[in-house]
Amino acid sequence: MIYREAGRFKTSYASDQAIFPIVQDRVFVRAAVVAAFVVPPLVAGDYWLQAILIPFLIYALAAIGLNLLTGYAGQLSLGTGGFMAVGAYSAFKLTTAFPRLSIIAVFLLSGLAAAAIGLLFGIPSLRIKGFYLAVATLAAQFFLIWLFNKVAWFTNYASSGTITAPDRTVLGVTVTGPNATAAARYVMALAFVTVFALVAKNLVRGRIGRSWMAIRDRDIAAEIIGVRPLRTKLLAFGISSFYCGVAGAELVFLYLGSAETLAFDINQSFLVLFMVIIGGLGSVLGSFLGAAFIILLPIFLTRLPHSLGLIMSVALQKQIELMIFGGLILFFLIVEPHGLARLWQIGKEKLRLWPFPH
Amino acid sequence: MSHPAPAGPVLEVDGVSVRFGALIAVNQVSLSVGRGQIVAIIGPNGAGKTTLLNAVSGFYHPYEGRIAFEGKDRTRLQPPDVAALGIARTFQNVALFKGMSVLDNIMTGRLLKMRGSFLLEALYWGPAKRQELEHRAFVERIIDFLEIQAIRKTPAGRLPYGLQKRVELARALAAEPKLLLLDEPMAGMNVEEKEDMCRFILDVNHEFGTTIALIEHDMGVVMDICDRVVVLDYGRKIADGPPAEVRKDQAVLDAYLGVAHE
Amino acid sequence: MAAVAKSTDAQALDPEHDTFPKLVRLNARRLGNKVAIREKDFGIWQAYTWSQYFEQARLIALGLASLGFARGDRVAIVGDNRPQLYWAVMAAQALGGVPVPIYQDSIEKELDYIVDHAEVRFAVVEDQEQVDKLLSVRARCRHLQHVVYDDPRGMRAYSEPGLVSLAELCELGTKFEVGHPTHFDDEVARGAADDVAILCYTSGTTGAPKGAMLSHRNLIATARNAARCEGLDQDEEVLSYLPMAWVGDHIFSYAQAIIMGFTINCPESPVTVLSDLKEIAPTYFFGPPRIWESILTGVMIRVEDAGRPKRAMVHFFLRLAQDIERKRLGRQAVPLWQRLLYLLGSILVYGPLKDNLGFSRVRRAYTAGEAIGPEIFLFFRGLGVNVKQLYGMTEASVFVTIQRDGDVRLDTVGTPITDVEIRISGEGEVLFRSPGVFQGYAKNPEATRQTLEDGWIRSGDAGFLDHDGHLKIIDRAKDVSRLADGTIFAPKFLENKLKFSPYVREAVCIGQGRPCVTAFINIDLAAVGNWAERRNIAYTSYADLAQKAEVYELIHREVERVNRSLAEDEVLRGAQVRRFLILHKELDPDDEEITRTRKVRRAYIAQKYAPLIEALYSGQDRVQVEAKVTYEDGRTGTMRADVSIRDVDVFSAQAAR
Amino acid sequence: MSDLLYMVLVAPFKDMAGSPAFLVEVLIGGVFAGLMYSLVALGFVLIYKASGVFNFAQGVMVLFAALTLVGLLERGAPVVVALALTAAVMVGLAYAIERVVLRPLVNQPQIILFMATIGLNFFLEGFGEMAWGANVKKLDIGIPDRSFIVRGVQINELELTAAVTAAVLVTLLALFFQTTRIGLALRAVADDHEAALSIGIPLKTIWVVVWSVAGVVAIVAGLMWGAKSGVQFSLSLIALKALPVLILGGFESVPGAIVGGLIIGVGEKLGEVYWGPLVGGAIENWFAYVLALAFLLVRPQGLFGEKIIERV
Repeated sequence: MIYREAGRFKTSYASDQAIFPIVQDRVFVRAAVVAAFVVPPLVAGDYWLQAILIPFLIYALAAIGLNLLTGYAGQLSLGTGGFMAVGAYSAFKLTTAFPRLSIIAVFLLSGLAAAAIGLLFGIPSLRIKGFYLAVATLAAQFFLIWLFNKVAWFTNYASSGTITAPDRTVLGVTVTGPNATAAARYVMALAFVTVFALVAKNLVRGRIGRSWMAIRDRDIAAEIIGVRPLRTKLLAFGISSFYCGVAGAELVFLYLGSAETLAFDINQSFLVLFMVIIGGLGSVLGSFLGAAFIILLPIFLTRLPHSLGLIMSVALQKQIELMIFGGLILFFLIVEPHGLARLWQIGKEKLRLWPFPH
Repeated sequence: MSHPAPAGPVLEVDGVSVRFGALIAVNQVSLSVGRGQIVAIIGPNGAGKTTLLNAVSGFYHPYEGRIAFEGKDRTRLQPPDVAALGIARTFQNVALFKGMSVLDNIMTGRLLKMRGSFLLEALYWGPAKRQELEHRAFVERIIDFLEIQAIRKTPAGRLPYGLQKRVELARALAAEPKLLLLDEPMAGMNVEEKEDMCRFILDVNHEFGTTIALIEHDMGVVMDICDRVVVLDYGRKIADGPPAEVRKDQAVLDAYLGVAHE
Repeated sequence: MAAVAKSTDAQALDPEHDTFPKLVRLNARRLGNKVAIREKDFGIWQAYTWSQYFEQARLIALGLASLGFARGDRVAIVGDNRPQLYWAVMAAQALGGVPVPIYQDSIEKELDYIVDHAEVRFAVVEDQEQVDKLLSVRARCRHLQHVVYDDPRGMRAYSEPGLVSLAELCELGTKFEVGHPTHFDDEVARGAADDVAILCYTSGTTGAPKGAMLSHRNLIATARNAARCEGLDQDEEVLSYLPMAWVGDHIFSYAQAIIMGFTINCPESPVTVLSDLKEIAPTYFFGPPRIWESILTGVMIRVEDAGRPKRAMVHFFLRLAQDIERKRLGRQAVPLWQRLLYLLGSILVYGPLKDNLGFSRVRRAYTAGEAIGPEIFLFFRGLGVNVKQLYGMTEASVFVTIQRDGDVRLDTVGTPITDVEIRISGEGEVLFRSPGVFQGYAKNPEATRQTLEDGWIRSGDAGFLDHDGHLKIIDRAKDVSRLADGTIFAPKFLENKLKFSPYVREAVCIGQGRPCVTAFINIDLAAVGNWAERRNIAYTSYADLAQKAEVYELIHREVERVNRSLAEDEVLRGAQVRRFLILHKELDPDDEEITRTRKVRRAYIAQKYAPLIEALYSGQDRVQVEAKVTYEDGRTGTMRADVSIRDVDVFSAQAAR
Repeated sequence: MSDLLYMVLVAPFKDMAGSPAFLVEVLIGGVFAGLMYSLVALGFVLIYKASGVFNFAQGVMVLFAALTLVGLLERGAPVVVALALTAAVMVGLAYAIERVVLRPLVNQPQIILFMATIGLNFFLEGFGEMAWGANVKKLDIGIPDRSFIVRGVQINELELTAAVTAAVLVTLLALFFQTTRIGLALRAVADDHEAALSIGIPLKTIWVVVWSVAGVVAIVAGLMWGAKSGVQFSLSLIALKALPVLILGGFESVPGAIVGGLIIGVGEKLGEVYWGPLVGGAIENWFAYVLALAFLLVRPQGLFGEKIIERV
């Protein structure tokens, strides 16, 4: 209904292969990105930035990472929390060992560290598939968490076993540590997720994305076409872990401020996986939608009884939250197993074809 | 499209046997496919035709015998290496990537021709972008060739069967193969679709000089378009020659009559 | 009765720009970098500028010259709309040759006839399919020597002499130019306004095709006059999807495009026309009624799949739009609430719908060729697509009359364009005279004489000019007859009016030499069946349904509606339907009652159903009939039925209002 | 360096040889733990085999069963009645899951069903705790947690009972599969849904039955674990411990689940006791996984899986 596509013909492959080939989409996305950089820092309160927007952006990044691996390359992973931990601990070690290193470089290097570990744990994917692989990635999850817990070197021998984000600046603005404003951390997180969402889009629409999807859809046919499975899967593991690593570093440096290994336990892996599934497998947009859903749902559930005027014990509320959370997940899977991105897609198609149904 | 290549057969299969446990699916089969030929492999169900193709693709490895491509032994190569030599194929039960569009499916056929530069690809910039667009242009020529313009953006999984087969052929052609293996390219098609497919196969052979080995049940098609016919039965080769001769061969008649009354 | 619109520079053409090649050369200079042709090829719209257009055509011309092309040679052009084929048209003209576009789906017999009759020496064709046809034609026609093909696909094995690809031809041209640097310019300079520019074969309903010769002057003057009348400019976008062999495409995609310098767009393939239409969103569009009809049908089918509320909403707004448009065309006031609703409808339905169809940019669109159903016409106009009727003929370089903006009517074909004179002969036939009047039929003086009389063309259509100077076409002249009292009776016109009702599938009107008009009706089984179901009327078969009193009532109303509209028409007022019956069986090509293309075989029906006709004129209200029917498997049988007859009121002009 | 090699490769074996009775105790402990893993893994295998669902909620089902049992016992129900009621609850649960979760998601990709079971996991966790309370509860079904010594080896009576019960259960299951019609159908359904239908048992029934059986297995597992370490939330985490068993034994193999469980149980105990101290202990969380993974790299089809011949 809103879309007006008649007369917008493509005269080059470049415009036909653009990320957003439809003008309205392009305009909307650009405006949305600009608005995201400008509006919330000016308008949103600290609670919104700190409790909702910053974690949303960080988890969106992690979800994109997992989506590349699971949604595009078809390799189910439950080790996300572990890879995020690698990023977080690498960032901590790097900032303390090289205090003058730019925080941006620290994040990127942490991502690389996570990528290296991801590659290592991706090796079994050559031999095993599906749930066997998923279970194998749990090994990464448990082993890595155990490692960071046990080896005091990772926490610089802190007696509390926690890692803490020091103050670091970008262009003279403090973006991490206790003195950074929520707005600065928000912009930092947004900048990262914007760039890496774009990178993800670029990867999946090109050579690499196609080889991932080929492996996902028909691994044998892909091999016979010339896709080398190990190389392709490992690349997916590496890139995915890079994203998760950066997200892990951000989680500590931009959101929590300090953390123990508990912040990266198996539940974290499930949380990100939920985001990917609820958002939509094989969709970058879906990663954002899924992250928003999973971040907002508990907040909503926590506030619901209060706003309804119900008073209940903390334990009871927690239990009810769990039930509703689980129930809603089931509900969503049943209503739209392909996730929010598919709903979005269907809605968009409807608008494009309106008044025709298809 | 192809460089001047050495003389002699493109593909030589020499005494190849493939077995699964106790079952010998292909039993000491030898055959050779000459450059530019269209060779049909026929035989009753379970004769080992697909298995033989799989062995050529590198998907199964023979436990005895030798497979040579353009004179070089390649018996033990893995499928991606076989593909890199210039052998492409289609599958008996269409093996398209269902989650991808027709265009992307065919683009996967170009993967071997594309060079990786990860960082540039991440930025979709410079040579990486150029490479994408160049290969798109090439793929569009194949889309044009196979007359599938109207469906290029359709998800492959949503296409009717006949078109899926055509897209699969397009994907194989995108690799610019020297040898094209077609596993029942016309199975399940109606007469019109079959005629189209025959025309495409002949055109590929004529236009690009591609050597083609195909498995086909429709004897009319085989007689029409093939230079040579190889007949398998119970994993063994029972005949090999021009279609007109093979047609009269007693062993072939027996094998076919045997199954005709099943 | 005559209407004349005269311009001052009627026949004068600047000798520097009096042929199409000269005009293209002018465009290449003036609009060198402006896009002349787009073609969707390999997935994207590939553009060619006017300088490329000229250069390509020049190379093709030189190539043809190198093959020994002589002035006056005929060049067959066969294929889908492709830039290369348009260039070939110009190339032939540049050398003083005559392009002969031929329908790409012609069977060999037709191709044979035209190639032989036009004495075609060269052929420029699209692909292998056409090459095959022409090669087999060449085996029989002694004139045809060279076949040039554009698409080399599948041509590798061909080694016939005189067969050359377009690319090779251009190479030959480049080489030829070295020895003859001024050949092209010389030949173009030799061209004159009155040279034959194109030979258009029209498929007559009877006899062999006739080749209408149109000169550069015919085409340039007419195309320019029409463009001026309609205010075309150089930014128009046109979708060239109609066959090149049809004169309309030649005018819209070639003559007017060159004269105005606008852009034409060639679709990717015949199956992608509709999506290409959407992508291009032309500003200037032409479609015969069947195209409009099929687009409308497509819309309705797709809307039917929508959920009930949406479907109801869409239908509501479409009805509203048609209602408003009907009022507008009838110069009636549109109430404010309707106008407000229309605004809402623009957001909800009309805008998106136009966009989806590719009509959001169209400024003028035309329908011609035959009568368009008023519902179809109102539907598109209601959406805001400025579709208008025009009247034209191959022999007139198309344009005779056009409905002007702000003066569109349902039942006329508009007023004459600049320099066209119209008069109505004593027999009621439409005659006209214009700069576009053709040079005659090639090698057919007899037919030329029959059509062309003192510079006037006999259109073969019966019609009249109403008091606003609008031309109204009634029927083919030979089908028009008179009732016993001398009143004009146009059966096909009446039948078409009846068939505009969704419930009427076929109608046969009788009246020649009779005191009044009567009609046989065939109901539309699907539509009436549906109607009956909604009213819980049970029926077993077509024959059963056809004789239901309720159905008679329904059809009665439809016939009355037709009568009412006839009453408004001063000429045809006297030929209203007095009595009708609903036939007990559907008219069927298998029973030879209608042709395969669903044209009524009047004489056969009159003979076969003589008793029914007698009953219609004898005042009975019931008649028994026995009819032979042919079943699908070829067996025949007889069916007996009782058929009712109904009287219908006729209306006076006042009553109609 | 050589010190390290010595500590890894020599010292643990010297320790073993030095105190065989202790080694036997460790092994018995391992076998016991392994049987417990096997019980949980069995639940997984049953469901995976019959419905292709990777049931992540198996661990919570164990917790839920134990919570229900304890809750009933606390309210004064006799042991037998409580067991029967719990079984009824588990069957009801299976029925509900089939209706609410499986049926609407039939024909969806496995990963979706997998995610659904995680949703189920959350739901049951919340529901169980809300219904029966979240405190750590003592589960006492009258088996004394006593030890006796045979030839210098300390044996725990509770562990022994558990081991015997597990063995009996496994035998019963095996019989169930081999001899009953439903059992046959179950085996058929694992291979081919249509074939199963042709036996004349509707798929829905099969699912209800199999989830019920998995529920009953969960009761036994909950009973044993609960008696040993109390009924609390962490009980649901034993599911995670059962996963390596699955990779080792294969998702569809009942004997695989048992043997895999024993290997993991024993391997884990040995690792923890003899090598654990080298790396600071608490390796039980991941050791089983690494063990299973290492094994898989050698034999991708698992312990009892057949070499898969892939078709194209």
